[in-house]
Formats: sequence, structure tokens, C-alpha cells
Amino acid sequence: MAGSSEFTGVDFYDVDALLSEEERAVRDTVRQWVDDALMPVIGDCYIEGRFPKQLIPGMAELGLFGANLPEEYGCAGLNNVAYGLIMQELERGDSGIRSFASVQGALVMYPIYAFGSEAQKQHWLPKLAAGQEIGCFGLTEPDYGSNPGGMITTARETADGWVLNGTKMWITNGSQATVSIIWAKTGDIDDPKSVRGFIVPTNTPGFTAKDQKGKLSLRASDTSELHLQDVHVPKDALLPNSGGMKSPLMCLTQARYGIAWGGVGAAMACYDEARRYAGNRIMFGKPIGATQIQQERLADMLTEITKGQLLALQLGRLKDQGKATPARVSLAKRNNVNMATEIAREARRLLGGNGILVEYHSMRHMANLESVYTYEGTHDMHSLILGQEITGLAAY
Amino acid sequence: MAGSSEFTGVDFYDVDALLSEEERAVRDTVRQWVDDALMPVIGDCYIEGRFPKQLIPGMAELGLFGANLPEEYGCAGLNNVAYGLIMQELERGDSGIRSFASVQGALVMYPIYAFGSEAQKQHWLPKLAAGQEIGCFGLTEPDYGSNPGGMITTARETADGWVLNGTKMWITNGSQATVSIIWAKTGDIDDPKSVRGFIVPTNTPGFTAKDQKGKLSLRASDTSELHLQDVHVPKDALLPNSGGMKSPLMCLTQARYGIAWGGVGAAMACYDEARRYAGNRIMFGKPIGATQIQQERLADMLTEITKGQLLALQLGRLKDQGKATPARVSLAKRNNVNMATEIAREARRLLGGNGILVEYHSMRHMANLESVYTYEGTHDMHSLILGQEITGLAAY
Amino acid sequence: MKPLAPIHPEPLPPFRQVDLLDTDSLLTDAEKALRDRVRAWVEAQLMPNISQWYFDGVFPHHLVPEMAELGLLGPTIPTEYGGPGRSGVEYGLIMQELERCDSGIRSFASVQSSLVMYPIFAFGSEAQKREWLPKMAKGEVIGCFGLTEPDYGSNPAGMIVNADETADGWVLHGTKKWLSNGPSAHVAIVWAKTNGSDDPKSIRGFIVPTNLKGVTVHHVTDKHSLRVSESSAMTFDRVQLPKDAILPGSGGVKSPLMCLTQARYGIVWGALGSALACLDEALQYALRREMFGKPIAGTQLQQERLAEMATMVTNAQLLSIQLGRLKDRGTMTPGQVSLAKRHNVDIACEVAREARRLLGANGILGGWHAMRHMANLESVYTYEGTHDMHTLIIGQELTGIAAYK
Amino acid sequence: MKPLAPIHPEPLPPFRQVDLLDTDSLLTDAEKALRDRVRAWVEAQLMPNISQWYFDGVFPHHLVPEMAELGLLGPTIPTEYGGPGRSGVEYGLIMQELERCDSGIRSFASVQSSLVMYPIFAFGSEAQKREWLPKMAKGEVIGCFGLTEPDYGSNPAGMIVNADETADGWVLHGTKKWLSNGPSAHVAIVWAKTNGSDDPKSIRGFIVPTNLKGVTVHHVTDKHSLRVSESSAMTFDRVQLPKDAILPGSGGVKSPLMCLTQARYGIVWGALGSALACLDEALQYALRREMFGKPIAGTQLQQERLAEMATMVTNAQLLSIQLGRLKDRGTMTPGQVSLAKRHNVDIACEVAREARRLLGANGILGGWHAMRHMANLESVYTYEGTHDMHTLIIGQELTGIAAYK
Repeated sequence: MAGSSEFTGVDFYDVDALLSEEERAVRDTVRQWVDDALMPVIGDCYIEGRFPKQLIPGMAELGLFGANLPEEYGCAGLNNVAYGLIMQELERGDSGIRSFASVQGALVMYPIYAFGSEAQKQHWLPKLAAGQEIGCFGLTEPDYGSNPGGMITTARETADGWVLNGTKMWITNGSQATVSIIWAKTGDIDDPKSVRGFIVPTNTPGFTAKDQKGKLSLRASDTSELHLQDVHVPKDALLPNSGGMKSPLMCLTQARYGIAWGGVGAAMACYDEARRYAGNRIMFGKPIGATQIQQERLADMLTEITKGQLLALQLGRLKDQGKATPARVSLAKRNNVNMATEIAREARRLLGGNGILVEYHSMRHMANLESVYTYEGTHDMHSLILGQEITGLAAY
Repeated sequence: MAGSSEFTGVDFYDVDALLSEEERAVRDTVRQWVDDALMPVIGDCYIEGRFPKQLIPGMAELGLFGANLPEEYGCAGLNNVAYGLIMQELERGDSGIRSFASVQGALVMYPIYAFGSEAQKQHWLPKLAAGQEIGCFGLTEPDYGSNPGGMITTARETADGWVLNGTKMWITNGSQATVSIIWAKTGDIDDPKSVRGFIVPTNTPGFTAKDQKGKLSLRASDTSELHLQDVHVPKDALLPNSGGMKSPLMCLTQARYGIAWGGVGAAMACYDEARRYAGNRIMFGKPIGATQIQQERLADMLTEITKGQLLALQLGRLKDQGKATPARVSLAKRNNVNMATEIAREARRLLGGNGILVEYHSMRHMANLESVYTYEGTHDMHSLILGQEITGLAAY
Repeated sequence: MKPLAPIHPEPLPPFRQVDLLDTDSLLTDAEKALRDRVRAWVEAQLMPNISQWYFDGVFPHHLVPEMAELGLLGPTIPTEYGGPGRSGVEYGLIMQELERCDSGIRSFASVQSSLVMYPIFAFGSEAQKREWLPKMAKGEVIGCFGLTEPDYGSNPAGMIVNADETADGWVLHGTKKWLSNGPSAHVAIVWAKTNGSDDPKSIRGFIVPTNLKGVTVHHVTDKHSLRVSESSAMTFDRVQLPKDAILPGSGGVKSPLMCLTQARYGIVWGALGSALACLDEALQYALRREMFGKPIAGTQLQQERLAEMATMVTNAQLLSIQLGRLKDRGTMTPGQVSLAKRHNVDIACEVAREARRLLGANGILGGWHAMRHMANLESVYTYEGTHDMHTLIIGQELTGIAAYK
Repeated sequence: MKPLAPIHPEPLPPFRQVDLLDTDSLLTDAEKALRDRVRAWVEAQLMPNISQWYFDGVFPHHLVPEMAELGLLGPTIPTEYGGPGRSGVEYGLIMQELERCDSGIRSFASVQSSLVMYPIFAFGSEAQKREWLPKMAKGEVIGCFGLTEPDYGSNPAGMIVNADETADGWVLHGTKKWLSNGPSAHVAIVWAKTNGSDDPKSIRGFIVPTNLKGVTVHHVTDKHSLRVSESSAMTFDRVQLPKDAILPGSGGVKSPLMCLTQARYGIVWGALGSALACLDEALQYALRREMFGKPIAGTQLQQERLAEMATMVTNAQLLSIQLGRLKDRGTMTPGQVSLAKRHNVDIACEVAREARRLLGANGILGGWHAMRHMANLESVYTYEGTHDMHTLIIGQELTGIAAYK
């Protein structure tokens, strides 16, 4: 069955030659791990709606958490291209697994690294890198999706620390996390500048998380709702260098960067499955791969993947030079995820009736990618971020 | 008026940093020449349906003809990326001008360089590079467009040379050319392997060219029909190293490579015009650039151009490494021209009623690009070339 | 599959059909009354539980009697055989309302009506009609349809399942795939080549009770789509059939294709129904969901989405009614059905996806309907003739040349 | 512009209308007879020369009398005012046939009928109607329509052209843009705010003979589109008008918008006409053009193109007829016209471009029609309400919220 044979990547424009030996080695290691550890279980996990917890140690061992953070904090200290390739390979397996790693690395470890005190870094980063602690990121609220600056979660300073109150929604890893990064307003509720980040262990009294059930997408990933009711945390729970909405937005930029690569991975998985199927499926006495309509489908897929690959790579190089501006990241997230949703759907269709079966992967990707299309800045929001960059005028 | 201000290029992903100083210098020189020499006259030339002959010396002086061929033959000896950037800038002005340069360089000078004798190279290449001789490329025939191997033009060997008979169609530069490269079958009419190339001066008795009038596209470029009736040429008119259909196809690969860059140039011109117009055009009391729908248009354009840019550049680097396979060239030609036709149309639409006026450029590009979409391998043919590459099965 | 925890999205008002070009004015009062009756039943009996059934992957068998009572099974079968004797347009409106809830519910009715009762009515003997049709209209006997085989999807004429005539009847042998309703079906209409022939002209239809020795049903459950509909494969291991198991009027591959034309006609309307559901959900959500201090319904990008959806739905409405009128006039051709099936399913897929996207993050939750439709419609896109096959059928209609061979 | 040298493409058979869903069965015999009469005239008088006229950028004024005789000018104007008193559907069919030839020809008739004769009929005094309408129906008087201004395209209510009342009449001052037929028009219907007001409610319509002192017509010729139609800008330098120049029944911006609704209705049908022309040309070409030893009509990619085109055309046919029936019933709303104008022009642009592409290299030659339609339709896409404006009008219709302000 097409889906079963080993994935060998998609590289029509010799992009491999643009990667360093180390980058290729990292990519191949993760690719192998996905084939060996993830692919055999992902179908069942998806149908049963559970995250494959047993894979966390393996991921930690490979250094997949916060892989682009420095070794002094127990991280892999890879460059951003290698980090991106990790996200590509993980999402080649499943967007939910990539989401898990994105949250742990870009939304929990990164803010501690960027806004935390040396003590906070020393304490948390090694444990998070080792997967001994699992983190989640509390920014979005029920009524503040595309507009997080409107959040109504508050943090009030007390004699001995802070008291947090509020509700956070769409929190990946929420229910299994041991620690959370919570964003709250420390000042006036209308003042986005007063937003600060806090490190909140999930076992703190008043902190509750409940899974959002009944998802038609990302079923192998936990999505939760967090409730904070008079949650007391010590003074040093505050991320001292966080301040204003730009701090959580910097985290989102990190995560979106990884998604730009992840989209390429999901698209590669679908294209690879469709290509193999087209070669093996006989109809009217010949492989459907010999018909013009299916060849047009495959040609379009390969073209879009090749462009998405070059886009992600150039963005990665820019990021390593400190030039990956938020708008540049928006362009790649918007394009590569949208591209992946198209390719997943077309691959599903090339697979015909078999395409709706769990043993094939394209339709799972197609469903997953609808979440990716919406989270970390919806497609439309990125249209308007780019529009603002181009015209200098805000239209949202 | 938007169209008039100077073009400053489109580079959202810092592609400039991926170019060498020399490559950027070549690009900027041609860009300046296009603004100074071409833009002021292109509108009238297009409406009146004439090629701006007076610009040929200027183009020759800049070394735009066969710019990627060696200096020993009077050429600029640039690498393929610099050559591509020349095509990008020329087509930013008009596809017809780029077509002129493509034919002269990729379809006339290249075959002489690749398949000609040392004497032929010494004799022809310097004159063609200097624009003293103008060439055209005779391959396509009325009934053999996508299938040139079916050609029925013949070359019969005689005691003192060859006699050519046949008709060639869609010949750019045909009527103004002083010399032509004619492809004809030297053997059995069903044997594509017997195809050879000949250098035929257009003043040879029996050789006639007549312009195809009434074009709705590429109006600033001459398109002709060639008739060869008992055209006698000496033995040394034969390109000694040409043999079989792969020879003319190698020429087409050169031309298609340039088109992949040209598409980017045309798209940049339209995007630039649309962006400026959106900022200046006030409707309902604010610039139309401030509306979501126009920002979405512009965001899509910028995204597609950025990807096309990276695609062309990577193809250029591969070409300099001798790795630009025909299928890789097909992918970029197909994508970048199709991308440009979309952007030209959307830009035309953003310009509203003014968009149909000659003083604006997008609609001229929109009309031109329909020819580019079809020539040098139609979009559909490239779909099937890629399909064959992917599946190993021919569907045409 | 994990049961679906109760989800309480902001409650939306009951379904309102968007009808920008007043296509209701093209329906008779009787047709509208029937539609509204079915719509009310769907709202009351199906909508409150459909998401749960979908997640659990179960079909609501307990509602079959009510469906029968409403005349939703074999609507076009004449009253003399226990059917309600409805027109083609009325049949279409029923399918529209059922699929407005879920493609799997509509599939159940389509199979029973167009792929089981229709062939018995069209190709069966008087005795067969009198024996089977009334029970099927009452929902006492559920049927399924065995045509597709593992290696013969778009090309049924290539089938290898075979039936050999014996002294006292027939012996049926082979494997069929993608039989909706199979797991709970009492009887299957099976198409087979006869007497060892490989000639499509030898294809005949057989009425095969599923409790016969040698019949094995394989329930297919791990699906991303149509989870409310029961899918199966069936193997027939030298199954002995009586002489009168054969449908005497059937002959050649054109007989099952006639059934498919009936089913596709129902899909034309059903796809419209799911598109109407998604458009209404998206519109009502957009009016209530506020972002940056105003309803997203007021932003240009969402209005662009809604306008595009409403236009596609309007096209589908006009196509369905015109096709129905042609059917009732007796001039409907397979090519016309192909055009409408291809168009309506295609736009329904688009409308469902765009609605899902307008719903934002909520759109992936089972409490909302667009994404379930989006997943279901992928099956509809492929079955009863894939989108690509219909493309080439229309192409053949236009050019006279078959490009699929 | 270089004259067009004679081009002899393989001659195609005369136009045959693709009608896969038998939409002809929705027309009366009288309607079909009228359409066929106009079609025959278009084939005989326009088609042989349209390409040459397009390249030369000239309108065939010598044919205006014949157009009048056929009743193509002001078709819906009652006979008592010299019009043929046609129905909305008949008017639509006329526009379809004219634009099947060229959008510029249809534009000429649209302006004369919907933007000049209609406002006089709807807002004019009895005397104005009797004076102007009969001559206009005969084509003796040609009119144009002055609404758009250089800085007020999609937003006509913002206009600055003003008319001040004086003792003995009006003084009109300002500049109007995009007046089709302007260069040869005897009279212009000009919309202006009155007596220095900036309030859109003060907008009134005026009948302005173009030979009056102070009226200057600027002929716009350098166009990539609608080259057969005469475009112009007009400046009014303190033009003195008699008291009875005003259209007494006009008032506010809704008056010119009512005219646009009439014109847009005609465009709905006209765009369908150009799509029908392009589909037929592409189909006939595909059947005759051989590549790799067989007609390209037999390849999957071209059949995909043709199937998609035929489906879009079928949608446009059904939309047009339904809209026409609503118009004749008197229930047609501007929102319904917006949906159909937006859809039909949009698909016509697609069909024209795909047809151009199917025609390959020949497709860029003037002897073929698809690329001329493709260029023309870009104007149609923009004028009479841009595609985007109609998107937001439909959005407002659906949501009740205006997102264009």
C-alpha cells in the first residue's frame, strides 16, 4: 500500500546542495525517527484522539525541543535552518506532533530564553529540553483570537507576588503541561502595553485545564482551555524582560517560522503518497499516473512544494542573519500552509475512494492543516499584515 | 501618473544579498537603460505595432545579445544568473523586447556556439553580438507546434551543398533578420533523427519572409512566416555538430531559461504599478490601498513574485553548475509565466478603468504574456513534461 | 472513537435558506410544502445529534421507520408498489434536506432508493417488485448495491465478479467494494458477469439476501469521511442463488449505469443541501462573531467569502431545479447529470471549506457543521463517478471523443 | 494602428450555441425567434468585419439605421414613444447576441438604451419623452451618459460637477469621464449636483446637446480594450441650459443608479454572449486542430478546459433567464443584478482566456475572436460597478453591513 513505503523526501531543485552537511544530517535523523517511531502509531492516535506521549523521551533525546537555543541551557544549539528542517520532518508525520514541538520550543522555551532571568533560564530550559517538563502557552482568549491585545486576563501585584485571573483558549499541550507561560495585563485593561509574561506551574492552586473534545482536526494533539482563578505566584514567576504585546508576538513569530517549514513537510508527505499511488493504481488498463489530468495534478504539487522549499530556506538564512522580520515570516507561513492545504486536498482526491481511509495519510493532513491555516495568525490576518507592510496602511 | 515614476525593483526577501556585485551591477545597468531608452517609446510602438529598431545598437553596446557566451567571440561572458537578470529587466519593459534578445542570443547565437564549426563561430558570433547581424530561428511549422519532430521542411544534399524547402511559422524577428537558423530533415520525412541545423542568410534566393499582421499580443515584436523554396546553401551552411531533434530542443531550453526570468520581470512591473496606484488612488475618502480586498491582491502578488524570484535564481545557480535539466527549466518557465499572467490581470483590475489605457503598462503585459504562455512550449506541454519526469510515463 | 463531549457554541438561529435569486418562485407550493416538512423533521430529529453520531461512527437506525413514514425511501416508486410516487424535483428536494444535515444520512436514502429499489423497479419481474418494493419503502428491508470492485472503480465494465448458471439457479463468486449500508443490509443488488464471460454485455443484476451461505460482509470503519454511513466490502464465496434471483430486465453494463444516473441525480440536490447548510452557518456566525470591536461580517475579506459562496449556491440552485424539470419531462440525459453532479459537489466542497475557514478556530469543533460537511463531501466528490470522470464525460458530450480510455 | 492584413484561419462552421442543460426550453418561441433574427443579422453584418474595426478602432456608424430597424435601440421603450416595447428577457437576448460579436457593439446599444433613453423615459417630462425617444429609437439622435468623474468612479455620490439655477435656466460646470459614444453623441445625459450643494440628494439629471457652447469632447483612443466603442471625457465650461433641460423626475443619486441597474442587467446577458462565442470557437477549433496525430479535442487537458467552460456558461445561462423573469415580474432587485453581473462577467473573462489558450499561438491573431473578447471583458469587469464593488454590494445584501465605506 502506497502509504507504507519509506519517505525519501522531495527535492526537484537540488535544495540539498544548499544545506550544510550538519543540516542534512539533522534532517535525515528526524526523518528516520518519524518513519520508525511515529508513522506506525499516528493513524490510531488520530482516530482515538490521543497524543502519543510515549514519544516524548525519544524526541527529547534527539534534541528536538528548542533545538535552536544554546547548548549552555541543555539545548541543541542548532541554526534556524536545521531547526526548520526538524519542523518540516515532524509535520511530514503529523501537524499535531509538530505543534507539540513548536509549543515546547518556540512558545515556552523561547520566551524564557528571551525574557527570563538567568536563574529562570538555568532552572527551566534544561528540564524543558529534556522533556522532563512539558509547557504550554497561554495567550489566546475566547473573545480575543486575532486580536490578543484585547485580552482580559489580569495579573495583580501583591506583597509577595502576583495574582492571576482569566481564561485562555486553544492551548496546545494544555492538559498535559507541567508548566505554562501565561500572558496577562498588569495594568489598565485597555492598555496592551501592560501585558507581561508569567511562568505558572500547572499544579498551582486555582489553575485548571480541560481538554476541548470533539475536534475534527489535530486529533493527535491535545487542545485545552485554561482557567486561572486567583492563582498566586511568587515575584520571580514574572518574566522580567517581557513587556507589552510585542513580547508574545515575538514568540508567535518564532512559532510561525517553524510552521512555514512544517507546511512544506505536510505537503511533501501528501505529494509522495499521491505520486506512489498514481504509479501503482491501474484503471482502464494503465496506471492513473499515465493520464494527463493526474499528471497535471502532480506537476502542480511538485511546483508548489519546490517554491515553498526555497521560500522556507531563504527565510531561514535571513533568520540566522537576524533579518527574518515578522512580515517576512507572515509571507512564508501564509503561503506554505495554504499551499499545503491545496496539495493535501488534491492528493486526497487523486487517491480516490481509498483516500478517505485512515491507512492513507493525505486526508489526515488535509484535516490537520485546516487548524494550521487558522492558528498562529489566520491566513486572512497574514494577508492584512502583508498588506500593511506593502501599503503602510492598516486595514484590520 | 503611476506608470511614469522610476522602477526600483521588488525584493521582499533580500534576494539582492544572494547576488554577486557584478550580477547586481549588470541588473542595474539594464534597468536604467530600460527606463531611459525603452519606457518612453514602448507605448507608441505597441499601439503602432512596430519593433523599436533604433534600440538595437544600444542593446548591443550593453552586451545584451548572447551575454552568457564567451568573450573570445565578442560576447559578454556573463554567468547564467546575470544573463537571467538581463532577461528579467528587459521583460520588465516589454515581452517583445525580451523576445528579441532571447531569439538573438538563445536561439541564434547559442546554436552556432554549440553546434557550429570554429570558422562559423568566428564569423557569426561577433557580428551577432554587435547587432550588425540580426538572426531568427526557424523550427516551428504551421502544423507542427507542440510537436516539432513532425516537421516537413527538407534539406537535400547536392554536389556543392544543400537545397532547403519548407515553411516556418511564428518566427520572431523573421522579417528584419539578416540570417536565420533553419532546422530541416536531411533524411526520411518520418525520421526526427535526421534533423540538422543550417545557417541561411535571409537574402539567399528563394528565401522569403512575411510579417504576421493583426496580432493582439507582442505588438512591439515582429512575428513572421518564412518560405524556403529551393534555397541553395553551400556545404558549410550546415551546423556540423547538430543532429536530431535534441539539438533544437537544447536551444529551446536556453530560451525557456531566459523566459523564466522574464516572467518575473513582467510581474514586477505590474506589481510595482499596482502598488503605486493603490497608494495614490483615493476612493470613498481613502486610498484604495487601505481596503482589505486590494491589500489581499497586493499580498498575493508579492508572495508569488518572491517565490518566482527564488525559483529563477536557484535554476540559474543550477545552470551554472550544469544541472539545469530540461524538466527543471520547464517547471520554472511554466510557473513564472503563469504567475505573471495572473499578476498582470490582477494589476490591470486594481487599476480600474484607467487600466485599459496605454499610458499604464499592466494590460500590455497581460496581452503580451498570453503569447509567452503559449510559445517555447505551451503551459500544458510543460505540465506533461513535468508529469513524465515525475511518473516516468508519457501522456502526450 | 472518543465520545464527543457536549459542545455549546453560541446558539445560532434555525436554518434559513439563502435564496438571492428567488429560486423558490420556481417551485410549486406542493414542492415547497414537502421540502419544509422534511426540513422540520431533520431539524427536530437529526440536527441535535448528528455531530455525536458522526464522532461515534454510527447510523441512527432507530429513525428509519420515521424516514419511511415521511416517504423518504424510494420517493419516486409508484404507489402501487408501496412508494409515494413523487416527482423528480420532489425527490431532489428530499435529498437536499437530508444532506443539509449530513451526506451519510443522504447516502443511506440514496442507496435504498436509487441503487436498490430503482433497479428492482426498472429491471425486476412483477413478482420481484411486489415482493421487495413495499417492504423496502417501509424500511423493513434495507438494501445495498454491489458494483465497484477493488480494481475496477471508474471502470465497472472491467468487473471480474461472475455468476454461473446451474441446473437450479446461479452460483455467484467474487468480491465487491464500497457497499454503503452493507453491514445492516438484508439484501444486496449485485452486478456480475455471467457464465464465465468477460464481455460487459454479459453483466446482469442479482438480488442477493445477505444471510445466504457464502456471503461475508467486511465493515469498513476507519474513515475520515461519511462516518455516519456504514461502508463495507462483501465477498461472495460460491453463493448459491435461486433462478429467480436474477433481475430479468437487466443486461449489460448500461443497467447499473442507469442506477448510477438516478443516484447522481440525488447527489446533485444533496450537495446543494450541504452547501446551503454551510453558507447559512458561516453567515450567522459572521454576524455574531466580533473581532477588533465589530462583527467580522463587516470586513471586506469575509464579505468576499460570503458573496462568492452565495453566488456558487445560487448557481447550484438553478442547475438543480432545471435538471429536475428535465427529469420530470423525461428528457434528462446522463451528460446533463454529470455536469450538475460535478458542479454542485465541487462548489459544495469549496463552500464547506470557506465556511470552515470563516468560522476560525471554532470551525474545527464538532459542534459546528461546516468541517463535517467538508470531510463528507470529499467522499461525494469521488463516489458515483469521480470529479475527473465527469469532466471527461462532459468532454465526450462536447467533443464526441472519449479521452478516459 | 496598423490595418489588419486579411487573415484566413481554417474557416469554422457558423456559430452554434452550446446549451447542455436545454435552457432554450425556458424561452418562448417568440423570444427564440427574436434572438435568431438578431443573431442572423450579427453574423451577416458584423462578424465579417469586427476584427478590422477593432484594429482600426472605429465604430460602424453606417449600421446604426439597421440596428434601429431591428429594434435594438431602446428595446423596452413602449411603442407610443417609438420603441419596440420588448420584455426584459427579449432585451437581454438582444444584448447577448450583440456582445457575442463584440462588447463595444453591445456597449453602444446599452448606453443608448439603458443610460440615455431609459432616464428620459423614467425621469423625463411627457414633452421630453415625445421629443427625444422616437428619434433615439430610430438612431437619428445618439446619446451618451455623463456620471463618472476623474476622482469619483465607484463613488458617484461624491461628484463635484454642479449646475446652478439662473433666471432663465441652468449653468452646468465641470468634467465628466468615461462617456461611451461621446465623440458622436448629439446629446448627453449629465448628472450634476445643483445650486452649489454638496449633498448627493441634490443630484439631478440634465439633457445636454453636445453642440452647445462650452461643451468640449475629448476622444480617448489609446485603449487596449473596447476599441470599437468610442470613449471620451467631456468638459462643461459654464454651459447655459434652458429650464427644460432638467429631467423633472430625477432626484438624488438613486436616479443615475437606477439607470446603472438597467445597464448592468444588459451586461449580464452580454457577458453571456461573449462567453458563448468563445466556448463555441474553442470547441470548433479543438475538433479541427490536430497535434501528435489526433485532434486536441481528444486530450484530457483540453476536455477539462472545455468542460469547465461549458459548466460556467450553463450557470450564466440559467442566471440570466431567471434574472430576466424576475425583471419582467417587476421584482428584480439591484442586489440580484449585482450577483449576476459579477458572476457572468467574471466567468466570461475566464472562458475567454481559456479559449484563447486552447487556440494556442493562433489565439493571439485578430482573425480569431477569443482574445478580443478577453481584452474587451476587462473593461466590462470594471465598468458599471467594478467586480469588487459588486462583491461588497452582495456582501451588504447578505449581512446588512456596508464594508466599502
